[in-house]
Amino acid sequence: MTFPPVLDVDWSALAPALALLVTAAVTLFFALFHKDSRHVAITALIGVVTAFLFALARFLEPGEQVASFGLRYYGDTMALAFTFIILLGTALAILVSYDQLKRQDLDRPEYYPLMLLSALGAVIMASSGDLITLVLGLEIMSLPVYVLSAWRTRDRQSEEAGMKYFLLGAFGSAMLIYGIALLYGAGGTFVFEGLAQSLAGGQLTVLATLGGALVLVGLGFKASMAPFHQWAPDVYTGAPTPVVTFMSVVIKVGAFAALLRVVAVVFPQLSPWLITALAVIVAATLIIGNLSALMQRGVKRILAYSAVAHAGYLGLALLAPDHGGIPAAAFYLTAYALMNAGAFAVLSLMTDANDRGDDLDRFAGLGAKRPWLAATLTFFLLSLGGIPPLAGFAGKVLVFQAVIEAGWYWLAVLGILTSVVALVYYFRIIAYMYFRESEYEAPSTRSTATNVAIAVALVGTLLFGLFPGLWHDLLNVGQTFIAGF
Amino acid sequence: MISLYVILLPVLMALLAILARGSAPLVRGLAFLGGIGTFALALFLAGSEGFNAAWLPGIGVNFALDATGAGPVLVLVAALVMIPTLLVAASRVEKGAAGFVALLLLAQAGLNGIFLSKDLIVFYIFWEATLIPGLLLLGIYGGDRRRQATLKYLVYAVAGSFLMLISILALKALSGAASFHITELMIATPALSAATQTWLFVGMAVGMMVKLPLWPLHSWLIDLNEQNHPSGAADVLGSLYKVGAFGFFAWALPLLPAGAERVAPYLLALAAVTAVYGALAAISQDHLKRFLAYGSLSHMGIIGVGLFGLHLAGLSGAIYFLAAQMLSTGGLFLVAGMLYHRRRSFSVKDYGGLAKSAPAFAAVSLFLIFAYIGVPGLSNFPGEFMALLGAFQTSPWPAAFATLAVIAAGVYGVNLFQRLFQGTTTVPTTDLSPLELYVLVPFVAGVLWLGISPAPQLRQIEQQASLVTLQLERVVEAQPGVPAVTLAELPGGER
Amino acid sequence: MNDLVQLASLAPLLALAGAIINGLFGRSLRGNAPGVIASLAVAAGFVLSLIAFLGVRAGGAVRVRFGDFLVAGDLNIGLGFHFDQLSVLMMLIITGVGLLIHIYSIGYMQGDDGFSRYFAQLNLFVAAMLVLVMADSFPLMFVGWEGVGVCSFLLIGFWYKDLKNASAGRKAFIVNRVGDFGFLLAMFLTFKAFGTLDIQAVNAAAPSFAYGAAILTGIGLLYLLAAAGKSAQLPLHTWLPDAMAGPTPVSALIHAATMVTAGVYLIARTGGIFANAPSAAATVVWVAVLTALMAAIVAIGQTDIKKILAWSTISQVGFMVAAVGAGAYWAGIFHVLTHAFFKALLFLGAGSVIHALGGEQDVRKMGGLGRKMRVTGTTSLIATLAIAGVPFLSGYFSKDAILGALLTSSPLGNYGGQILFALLMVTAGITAFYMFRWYYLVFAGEPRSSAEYERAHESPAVMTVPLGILAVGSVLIGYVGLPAFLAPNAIQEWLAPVMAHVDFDHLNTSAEWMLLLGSVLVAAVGLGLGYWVYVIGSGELAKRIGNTPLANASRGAFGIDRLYRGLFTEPGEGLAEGVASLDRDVVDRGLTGVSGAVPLLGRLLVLLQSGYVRAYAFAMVLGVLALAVVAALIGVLA
Amino acid sequence: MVQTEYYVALSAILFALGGIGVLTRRSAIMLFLSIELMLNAANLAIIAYARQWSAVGAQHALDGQAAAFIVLAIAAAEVAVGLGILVAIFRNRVSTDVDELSEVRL
Repeated sequence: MTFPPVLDVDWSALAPALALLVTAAVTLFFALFHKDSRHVAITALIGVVTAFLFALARFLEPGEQVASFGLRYYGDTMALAFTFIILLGTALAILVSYDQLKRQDLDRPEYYPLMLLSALGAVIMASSGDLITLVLGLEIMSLPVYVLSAWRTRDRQSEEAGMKYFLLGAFGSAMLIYGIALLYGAGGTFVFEGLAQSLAGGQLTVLATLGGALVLVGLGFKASMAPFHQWAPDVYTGAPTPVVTFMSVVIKVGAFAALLRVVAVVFPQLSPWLITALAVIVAATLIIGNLSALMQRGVKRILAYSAVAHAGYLGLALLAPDHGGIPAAAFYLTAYALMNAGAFAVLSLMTDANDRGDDLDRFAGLGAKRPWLAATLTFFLLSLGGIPPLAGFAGKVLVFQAVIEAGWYWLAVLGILTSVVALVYYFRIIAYMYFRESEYEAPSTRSTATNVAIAVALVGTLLFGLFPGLWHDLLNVGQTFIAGF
Repeated sequence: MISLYVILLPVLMALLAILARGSAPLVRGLAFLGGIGTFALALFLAGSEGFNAAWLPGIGVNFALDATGAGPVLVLVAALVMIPTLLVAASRVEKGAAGFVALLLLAQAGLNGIFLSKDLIVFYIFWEATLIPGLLLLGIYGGDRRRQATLKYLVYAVAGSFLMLISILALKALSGAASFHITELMIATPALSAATQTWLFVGMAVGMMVKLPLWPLHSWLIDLNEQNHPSGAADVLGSLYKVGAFGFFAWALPLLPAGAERVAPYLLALAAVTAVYGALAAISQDHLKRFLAYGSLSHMGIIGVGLFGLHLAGLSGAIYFLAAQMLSTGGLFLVAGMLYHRRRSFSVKDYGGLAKSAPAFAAVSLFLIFAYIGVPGLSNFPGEFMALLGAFQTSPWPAAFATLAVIAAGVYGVNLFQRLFQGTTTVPTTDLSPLELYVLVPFVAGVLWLGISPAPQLRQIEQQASLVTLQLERVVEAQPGVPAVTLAELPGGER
Repeated sequence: MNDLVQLASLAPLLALAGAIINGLFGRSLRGNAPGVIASLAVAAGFVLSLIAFLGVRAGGAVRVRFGDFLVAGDLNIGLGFHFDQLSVLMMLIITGVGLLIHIYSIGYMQGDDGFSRYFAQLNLFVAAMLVLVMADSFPLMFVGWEGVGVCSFLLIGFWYKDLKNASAGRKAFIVNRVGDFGFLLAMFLTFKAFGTLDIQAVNAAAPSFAYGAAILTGIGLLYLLAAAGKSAQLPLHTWLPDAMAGPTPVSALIHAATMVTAGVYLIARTGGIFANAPSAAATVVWVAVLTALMAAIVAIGQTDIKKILAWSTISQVGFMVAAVGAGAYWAGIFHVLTHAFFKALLFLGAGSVIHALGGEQDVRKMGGLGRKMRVTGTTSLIATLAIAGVPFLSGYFSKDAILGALLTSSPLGNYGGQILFALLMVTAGITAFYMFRWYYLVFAGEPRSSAEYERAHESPAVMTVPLGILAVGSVLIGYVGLPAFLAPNAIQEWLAPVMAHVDFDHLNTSAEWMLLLGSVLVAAVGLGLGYWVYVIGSGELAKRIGNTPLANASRGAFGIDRLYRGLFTEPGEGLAEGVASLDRDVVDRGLTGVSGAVPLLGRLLVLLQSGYVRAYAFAMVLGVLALAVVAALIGVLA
Repeated sequence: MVQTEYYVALSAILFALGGIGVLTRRSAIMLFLSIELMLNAANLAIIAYARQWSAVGAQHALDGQAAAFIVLAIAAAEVAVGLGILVAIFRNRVSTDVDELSEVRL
């Protein structure tokens, strides 16, 4: 087979990533000489917006070329869609951090640069067209987050979170890389397209299948799918809330973007059994995530497990790539980014200077004390629970529609049953806020920036809930969704 | 377009009520305005042209509303009931009346959506969204055991409706219908194999049984009514939100005729049991609201009998009964609230001989009770009669069994009246206050209206009911792949 | 003329209007105004009925249809009235007797604080009763049917402060509901069989079925259940004696003259069905005759002035039902007519006595009142003789017609017609006996309680005038139904066109005479026996036979009430309790328990989250190994 | 010349050893080194395959060899970050026993 020359650079495709990279560098220097982290935050925000604009420009006029570096870096609708979501999540996270850093005395200059770098990694993952690019993106995304998780120095939980995350993450990426090695052995290239072509028809070796499985594990780890999810609850609990806001969204998007590509392009050429394996993993994720959340008393931890559970729902879309699963996943991730970031933003206003106090009892009577805060949180929780007419519901419908179209009925039924459980624990929080008298005095934290974040998330949740068509139509406009399909 | 406004107006009013939560009179005004306005719109609803807009075209979902068939009737009666209910909420709820009113209005908007939507997903959206206001009303304004009641309500309702969602999605996926619009589905789904239809029907039935409700999935209803706010306003909403029957009538039965024919006998049996079971349980209740809950459970059983008899008269009757029971049940819940307002107790034991000191109160209550137990000439009779008659035509024995509920109804009806109003006077109590009078008048008027001239509404309902029977007839000579009905035959066929 | 007949459709509306006026503004009306308004409403109804009567006589049956009631596909039930010979006759009885009783009530209810409420409910009853007889379809008839039930519930429990009265009303309502259950099922089955619920259409279509078709029999038996409920026939008769808890005029109007005859009317109306379902018809007769006999026996043992009359009513209604069952519809209606007069008269007389004695109802404390209450006494005597079947009074002719019908009805022949005839003959005799007892103990003989006697006084004119009118009626009304072989039988001819045809064996004239004499004889025996026991034996005899088993049974009404309490009431309450607790403790708990298992599973899963990095790593490795093993297996298999 | 299978087998063994190390060692440092071992195992495999694929075309071989360097870089980066965190923790609790990192659980 023949590839286009390796050095065909499509700058408009690279622009968003480059924008992030440059901003990261700039903010780093800027932060070194500038004490007030807020100005850094604003520069970072500007960078994100620039990246967004580049992506938008590309989105509106897709170039004749879908990828650069010989199909190694995509600039197609899918990549751009996920880029949007990543940037959205990053922006929200920055807004949430804006005041929190100072309040919880976390503002050290490298914070925002690291965040931007991690976002850059996610963008690269979403755009990656070959396994090496993918690994690069994954590492660029992960390493800064390891550091950010341990950002609250001399806080045992935060350190523990960082260490756990780092060790397990490294372990996971080791497996991923070994899987890549095996796939390379079977296909002779790292490019998805190339692999697909060379594996097609050829005799399938056990090693190839195993390679696919290991890649699945490595990415499944990042997407926090069972049984590779266990880091998530601990890290979410230990890491500072603004950081969790960031990674609960961005990392998931990056991981799933990559998973979608791999599953959609490479897996069909590997043993069909891999798909079954994936289905089992998804089922396990749904059950474990939802049922474990049922028992938690810390809201942050409930949301952590719910993040695991949502990985399961996204996994459903993963199983139906050619039944509208990919736009479904993209939409679901958009909704998830909005409502999850929103929920964590509210949470960041609830916690004290040491980031403690997310216990359910603290939320008792919030409905009376801080009506607007409680109301918004209620919105986000209901959306997470998939109650219409909020974005979460539209996402759920799309995902389940896809998985049913693909014929995974038992998985659909399982998913819906578990989401009953999910609604129970989301509603538990609401019940505490409205159906109980408060025992503690309500937190007094106010933050304009966080409010802006909450407002954005709320508007988005409502908008995409009431008019999901707006966004979903853009996702599956006539043009082929994944290049090469 | 009215079909759209009738949904938007209550929402708007609800938001205004929240914003105006500072001033009680303003809230009261908004509540009244919302109630009257919606009712006024509902008056012109029937036959007005529908509304249709793409919502999620990617998977073929259109925001389609349509004012043909049974929907407008239910919307109208519900709107009539809501006016006094909103008044009670605005004036009898001490703490957070604004929120109460807002939630009621939101729920009403949701109900109207349920009754008018012609797209299965949109229907589901309203079906599900309406749950939340009810939950919050119960949880925020309810009694001591409200949390358990809320959890139970949530689990029952959600477990049911989520399974329904799967069925709904599979419906389109399997039948390959172009969209979720009723007309598209109606053409595609009857071609499905009987086995598939049965499974899908069961899936939908679970969700709808919970909200019908049918024995043994009814426990949530009892606790809900017992724990709801003593004013009874929230319970009225509860009696409006028994939309399971409508779900069967408008969606499950016409879309899955073959499945319906297979499953209906079992549901019919359950419904008959529910009818008698509820009536019997009602007899020995001491708690006023539990009593009413069981009584209306029995009504729901009869409605179920009418539906699953799969006979035109029965179907029409069932839906008519569904509309009528809103009045008698709702009215009685408010009466219970007024009694509580006087004595701070729902225990029948604490009352007796009230007729002496409160004759008007006694008269109105007696009137509503007679309506409640289906005395002919009043609202519940036409529906009850036709439901049972229809079911009897296709399956006499279950229908006859369900008719036994009529006797039991006589027992609990007069029992209740006697224990409350007759006998030696316990403590003299005040007669109806002007407010209470204004509140009850609409109910009395409505009971007479639905009792004496049911024909016009029945014709509207029949227009949709005939669709069900048409589909069912087609099942007999249906060859797979051949559409059961053609677009031309469908009401509001244009999309 | 038709238009004039149609005008009669206003009759129920007028009564309804009266009810509404009294109901809403009654308490603000002064003095007798409520009574006057109510009476005027009924009077107007009577005039309209008269017009309708004349109209029908001139132009035959007339139908009015105002609009649709219940519509769904082939089910099409209209709101409409049907004026024919039968319905207008009933209208006349209802409004005529009703009017007199309304007037009487003005005096009787004088000073009761529920005065306006009373008249509102009485008017409402008249409206409902009119709807019942005028309806052209079964459902509309059912509207009236339940309507009168409701009114009777209200009026029996009129003095609701005493829970005993209220409970009597409740009993009546519930027992009637059992009958209504039959009515409903009858309608369902009728629709299944005929595809319509229009009474005329059903009657017309009935003959098209095979003679004695099972479905017709079924429908007939269900309608019998309905009739038994309203007309207090076995086994649903128990409510009527208790119904005497209501004001006496109510007992006269509802529980003697009109409502209790609704069952008779129903069977007559559906004659088409019964005429073609002989076994059903025979069942009707058997039920009726046994009821008549049983009630007559019980009447002997009663000591309450009204209870005696109540049981007598049950017995007399038994006569009517027997007649319509035997197919002699005219005879049944004829007895309805005569009975309306003399039984209303008896009740009003009793009422007058109770009124005079300030509420005393025990006949053992009365006696000799005839001397102090001339009008009441005389009129009551006339009524007594009439019901006893003394020749040339109204009761004589109607009862004779019924006995004859039982003897000669050819379909009944195969079902023991002779026996039925004999039983009813005996019943007639007993009737004469207990009525003599009633009259003697109340009005004749020596006063047994001087105190009561002193208090006694004649009632005001507003009460006595109606008595007089009714008395005249009780004497004369019988002459509309003279035995056919002697004189033209007006009522039979009048009703002939609307009545289903049933064959009767023709008796030769001598047999007819025998029959006439026979009934005279029976009446004479009954009265004579009474004279012997109470006048000659001066009660001693009564005391001696007083404690025979039969007498005890009579006093205890054969213990049927107690039987039902043990058989239905208590088990029913137990069942209700059972269901309630079942729901509370089993159904609810069970489902909650099932859902309780889920959190348990959650607890177990959470335990996996041990917090140890290496444990997590181990979990990952396990996952990988699982995948690897399966991958290897796949490879090997491939 | 040595067949690719042997290299791959060796790499697999190394990979497994690394995995076992991760599961058995309690010291964060050792645990971390085990992971490094796994990464290098992967690298070995890549290089081996690269040699094998060079038979088909330089393009393919280049891919692999480039990848090997990238993986090395990744490993290095991980070391940097990992040790950073490790030192931070060590400053607080004078131990690198990963089993002490188990406060957050359940």
